[in-house]
Amino acid sequence: MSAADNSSDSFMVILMKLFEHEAKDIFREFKMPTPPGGVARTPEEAKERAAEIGKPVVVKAQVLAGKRGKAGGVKFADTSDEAAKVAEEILKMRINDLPVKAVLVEEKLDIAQEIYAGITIDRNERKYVVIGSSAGGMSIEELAETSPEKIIKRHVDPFLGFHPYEARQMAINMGFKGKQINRLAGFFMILWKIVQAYDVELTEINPLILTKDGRFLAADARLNIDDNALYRHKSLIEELKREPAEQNERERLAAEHDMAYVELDGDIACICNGAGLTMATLDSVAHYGGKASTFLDLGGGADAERVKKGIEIALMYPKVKAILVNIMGGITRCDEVAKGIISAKEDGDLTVPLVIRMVGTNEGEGQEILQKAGIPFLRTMEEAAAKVVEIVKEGA
Amino acid sequence: MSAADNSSDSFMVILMKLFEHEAKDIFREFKMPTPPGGVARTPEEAKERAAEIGKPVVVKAQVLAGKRGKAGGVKFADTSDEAAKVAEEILKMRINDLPVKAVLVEEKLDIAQEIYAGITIDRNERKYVVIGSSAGGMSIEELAETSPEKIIKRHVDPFLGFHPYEARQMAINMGFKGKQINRLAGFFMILWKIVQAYDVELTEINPLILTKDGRFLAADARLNIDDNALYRHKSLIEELKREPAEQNERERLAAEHDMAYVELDGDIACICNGAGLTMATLDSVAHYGGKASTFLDLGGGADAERVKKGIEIALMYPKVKAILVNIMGGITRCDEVAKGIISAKEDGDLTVPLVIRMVGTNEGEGQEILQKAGIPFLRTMEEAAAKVVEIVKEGA
Amino acid sequence: MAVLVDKDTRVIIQGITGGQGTFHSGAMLEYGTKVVAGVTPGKAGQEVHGVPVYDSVKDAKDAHDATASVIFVPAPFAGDAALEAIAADLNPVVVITEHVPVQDEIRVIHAAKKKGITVIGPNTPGIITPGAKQKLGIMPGHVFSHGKVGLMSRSGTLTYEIAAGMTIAGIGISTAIGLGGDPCVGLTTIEAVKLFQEDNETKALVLVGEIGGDAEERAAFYIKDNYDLPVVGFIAGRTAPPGKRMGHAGAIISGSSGTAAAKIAAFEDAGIAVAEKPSDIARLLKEVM
Amino acid sequence: MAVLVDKDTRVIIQGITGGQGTFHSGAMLEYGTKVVAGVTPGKAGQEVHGVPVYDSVKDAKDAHDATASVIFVPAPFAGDAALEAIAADLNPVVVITEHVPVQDEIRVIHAAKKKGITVIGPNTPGIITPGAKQKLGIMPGHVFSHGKVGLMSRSGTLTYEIAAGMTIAGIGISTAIGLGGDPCVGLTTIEAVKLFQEDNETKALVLVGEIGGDAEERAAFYIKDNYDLPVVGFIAGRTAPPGKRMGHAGAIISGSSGTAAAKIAAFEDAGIAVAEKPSDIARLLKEVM
Repeated sequence: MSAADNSSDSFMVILMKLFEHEAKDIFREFKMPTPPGGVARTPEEAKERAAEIGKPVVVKAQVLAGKRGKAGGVKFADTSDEAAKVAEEILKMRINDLPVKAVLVEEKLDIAQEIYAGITIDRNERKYVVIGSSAGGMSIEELAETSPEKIIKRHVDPFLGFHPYEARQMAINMGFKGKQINRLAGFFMILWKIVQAYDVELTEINPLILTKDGRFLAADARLNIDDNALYRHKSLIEELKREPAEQNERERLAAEHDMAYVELDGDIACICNGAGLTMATLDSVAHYGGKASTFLDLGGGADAERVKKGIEIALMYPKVKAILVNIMGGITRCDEVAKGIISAKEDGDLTVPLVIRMVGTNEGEGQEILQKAGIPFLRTMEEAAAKVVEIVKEGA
Repeated sequence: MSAADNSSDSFMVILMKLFEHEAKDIFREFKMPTPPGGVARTPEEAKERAAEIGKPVVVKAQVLAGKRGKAGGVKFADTSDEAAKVAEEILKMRINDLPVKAVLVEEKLDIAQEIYAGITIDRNERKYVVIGSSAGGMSIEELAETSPEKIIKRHVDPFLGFHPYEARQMAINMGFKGKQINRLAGFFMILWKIVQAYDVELTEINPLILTKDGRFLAADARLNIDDNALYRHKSLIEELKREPAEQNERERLAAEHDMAYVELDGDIACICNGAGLTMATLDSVAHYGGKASTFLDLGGGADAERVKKGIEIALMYPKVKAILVNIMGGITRCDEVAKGIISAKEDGDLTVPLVIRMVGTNEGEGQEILQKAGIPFLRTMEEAAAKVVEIVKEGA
Repeated sequence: MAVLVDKDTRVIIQGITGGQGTFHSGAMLEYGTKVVAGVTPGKAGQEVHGVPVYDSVKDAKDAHDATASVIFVPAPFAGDAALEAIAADLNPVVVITEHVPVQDEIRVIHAAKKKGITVIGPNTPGIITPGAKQKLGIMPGHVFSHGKVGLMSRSGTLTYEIAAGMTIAGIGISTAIGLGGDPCVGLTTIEAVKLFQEDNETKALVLVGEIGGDAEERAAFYIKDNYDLPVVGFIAGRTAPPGKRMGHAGAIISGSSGTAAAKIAAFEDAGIAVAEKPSDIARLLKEVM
Repeated sequence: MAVLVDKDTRVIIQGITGGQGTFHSGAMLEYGTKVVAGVTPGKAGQEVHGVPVYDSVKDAKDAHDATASVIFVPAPFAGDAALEAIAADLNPVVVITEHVPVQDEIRVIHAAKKKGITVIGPNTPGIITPGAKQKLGIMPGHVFSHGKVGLMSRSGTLTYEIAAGMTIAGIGISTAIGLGGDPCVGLTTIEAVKLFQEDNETKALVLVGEIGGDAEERAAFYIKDNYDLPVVGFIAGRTAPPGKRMGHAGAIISGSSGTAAAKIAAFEDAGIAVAEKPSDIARLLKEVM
């Protein structure tokens, strides 16, 4: 639904999460201390990186998934040969179903304390919130469960911004003393500058390491940019040379056509207009004992061609055994939807059963088109959901 | 007076006004349209610039003074030979007692309208104020006198900032229509971005030209940066490679020692502590029929060496026929002042008569030191001012 | 009576000369909305469906005594347009535009709060008061009938679905508000509940939520202690997996927060009748009213 | 009674461990000022002249129930320090520091205004109430004697000069305020006049101005219609040339504005007795009181 924003559409394909090493490059631009190190895409490169560092290193999978440590994506190495060996192991892994295409080789730190520092958006307050904890290392959600009293939060005044004195007070409240106060506050201030400069939705340093010799270093880095603001950061995007590597062909196509598309474990593709309606359709399918394979929101005002394209994309997913089209016509016109369906059918693309429910704008015209083509349709989404589940069960 | 700010002291030597061509470089960085052109420091270079442009040009003295047009510092040329000729004339000029070291050669515009656009600080509101007028070309002060109704002002909310809709409303109120509204608003928005990025105290485009073929171009550019914020803009300062060319040796020395120093037409150097006191001392000298040559504010807490240095600097100015030292001791200690005076005297530097008035902190000790050295002093600033005027008149 | 929009609301359309603005200003006029002026900078003097266009909100408001605004301008300029409407004291300001950067949303929302102005959206279908024949948004007006139920929702077509079901069942709506599908929106669920609470005409509420955030839980907590009239709730996304954005930017389960289960539990704890399917809503309303 | 500072004022010194902070906190204590705590981030636990040092204003205020702050921190950090004092609701906040960037000043001043807090300065000698033996600043306390004249000035030593002259003439001061030598300052001349107007103890004013801006003209205009007690004025810089900064950033005649002549004319028009020389002030006060 809603107004066309063509200038940002072309960027919507990218869900803008930065890899650790990319985020750290930005952190360093803003003069944040990070451990010495570099990226490697092969075991040989990892060896070189380790040799450059000349000390025991840590080799970390560069993958956009949490808990990579638990998945075995973080290993230590005392020598450069060993670094090559563990890099080889890690580069063969898939973590959270994502391939590991690179590792970050960094100096292994002598850890005195693990700290959490981050900034995100509080949806209820509609403000940025700066978060710190002296008990870093675990996720902020785990922290919230295990040691809520150790989480220090400060909302950012939308007009005044976030100031050094507030960062210092956070460091004080986190239990730091003396010169540590200003040093730690510096990390929060840099995060805040980055948040403003890059339209950041979420950034975290976890852990932020205090070493035994008293240095603070960002040992990990997370940085998610607001997709809607990517048009302001074209040079960053170009610089990152991000291939949409984490997307499969279907996801890429859907994004290219500005359709919201999510793949699931079931076998029924739900093609609807509107995010809420699509979710409710998925739920209805489940209610009748089915399982959805596909969340596909055509958006508002889809024409025949768009409907056809949606069906095409849904059919590319091998798990799909049936399609449920559920349209509540507002801006979307039912006659256009009907034409799209017929066009898909005529092209011979339609290899699985199709259940249609279609009401709202131009509902009469649309139904007439379908009737003429001998395609059945239903009046309520519950009937349609029940029907599509029944068809799939019969087919099994 | 007041706290030491060592980090900015080293920059205080520069009164940070940018030349037109420097300001335009910044304008262009922010994508503001300016006429094609370039700087020339010799007639030959001016010829090259004109040849590159390949059209009739305007050759403009690059000098930090207003009214350069009236002073003959702006000339037109139809050919590159002619450009060389007028550049040679202009490069020989002094405008407002400043040498012209460079000219800006730019395409001569086909002017439909001259517009004023600027941003400065409203001292009373303690806010930035954006100013526009459809009657540009003359100074904003002249405008305020001749056509106050044509001046459109908008104060900037210190927390919300200045927004495109406000810039558009200014353009509308200035009488522009259609596509001109967004185009002109763009200039205000760029000025505002520059103000924020560079701690600008005053920036003006006057005139901003609307050409007969409907383009808006910044034909002139003024950009003064807040001296106190220069520490934030070290890279800009380095880039500009600004020699403190507009300062003489005395001004340079005073700035180096963080003394406020202003040269005037008279013959009595007033060396005091505090800006207000120094001004009042100048006024008192005038009250008794004398004329000051020098405003020299030692600042707060001057020690003997600083006092001596102040006297040295004052004496370098050939117009000086007598010195009046007027100290109201607060943080400044009179004994230190006395020691500085004696030290200056002993070095044999003191080639003109000296009148001293000195009260406040450690006044007894200071007076004792002077008495022992046989140096007379007075108790009130009026006595001292009258005395120094009398001495100069006697000497004449 | 109704909420935020009534028969006296006089509407400006910002971005009226664009494709969406032109189409929907026509639809609004057709429905009965008092669209008094449009704004597109640089296009003063034009007309769209007979509605005069101005260069600025101020100019439009001065000429037509407008009270509210609906914004269709593209996302990069929507924040500025909303600030312009807020500066001109229009209220409510309905931001239809999708994909507005969240930093812009934050600025707009708090600028409005400072002045006591309600921002609806962004990424909203808008607000409709069927009894006044006024819709400020893109919803199909004919599926909403006049009545005594307040409807609020984070989604568009699902709202039409529910409203149509209510209409068929003979249950009308006082005002329906699309709260918007973004994580940060102006009018929040709890604030919408409070508005309906102050409206004499509204005798029951339908609260349509979805996964993501905890706006529904907070509203439920408020309703439990403060709202005595019947409430029916529905949550979309009960079968959505964690970590995936289900169409709306705001519809995402992060870690353990934002789940449908938590929201439904909060509803039940607050005595809200929870519908399993959209079609249950009309039935439940009849039961509780 | 007095203005802004009285016997109950409890002072924090921000930047107390720096050279200026240490020196002047000593001088303030010696004069009688209730300096209850100092702040230097990272130096909590230290003492300066027996005054305990804290890491933050909040910590210091919580421990000592402080009411006001004097700031000596270097210019690049002074804005932040002032915002910290404002956030902790200290009032007044006296910013001694010179060379504070004007963008920082603007932010501080308006952040204070929002909360109804008075910022004095930056680039000020501070404020002194001799009757309470409290000075928040760097002025030599002994030249100020207690009495009924309110003194406000944009300069430091010139104020001491005038105060000393008044003391010798047997005329005392209720409160003396250094407004600061920068173009943008917190407490303006006109606001200072209004404060003195509300003070029962103040029976006359001395208004010491200088070239630059039109704060004096505005104050005179206010005094003409609203202030009935005697006022003596003085303007420094009558012989200053246009376009040159006379020491203070704010002391500059730009074009035709900011001249001493205009200020003196405004004073005379408002019935303010204008002193030709600083030493005339005491005499004029005796005449008009």
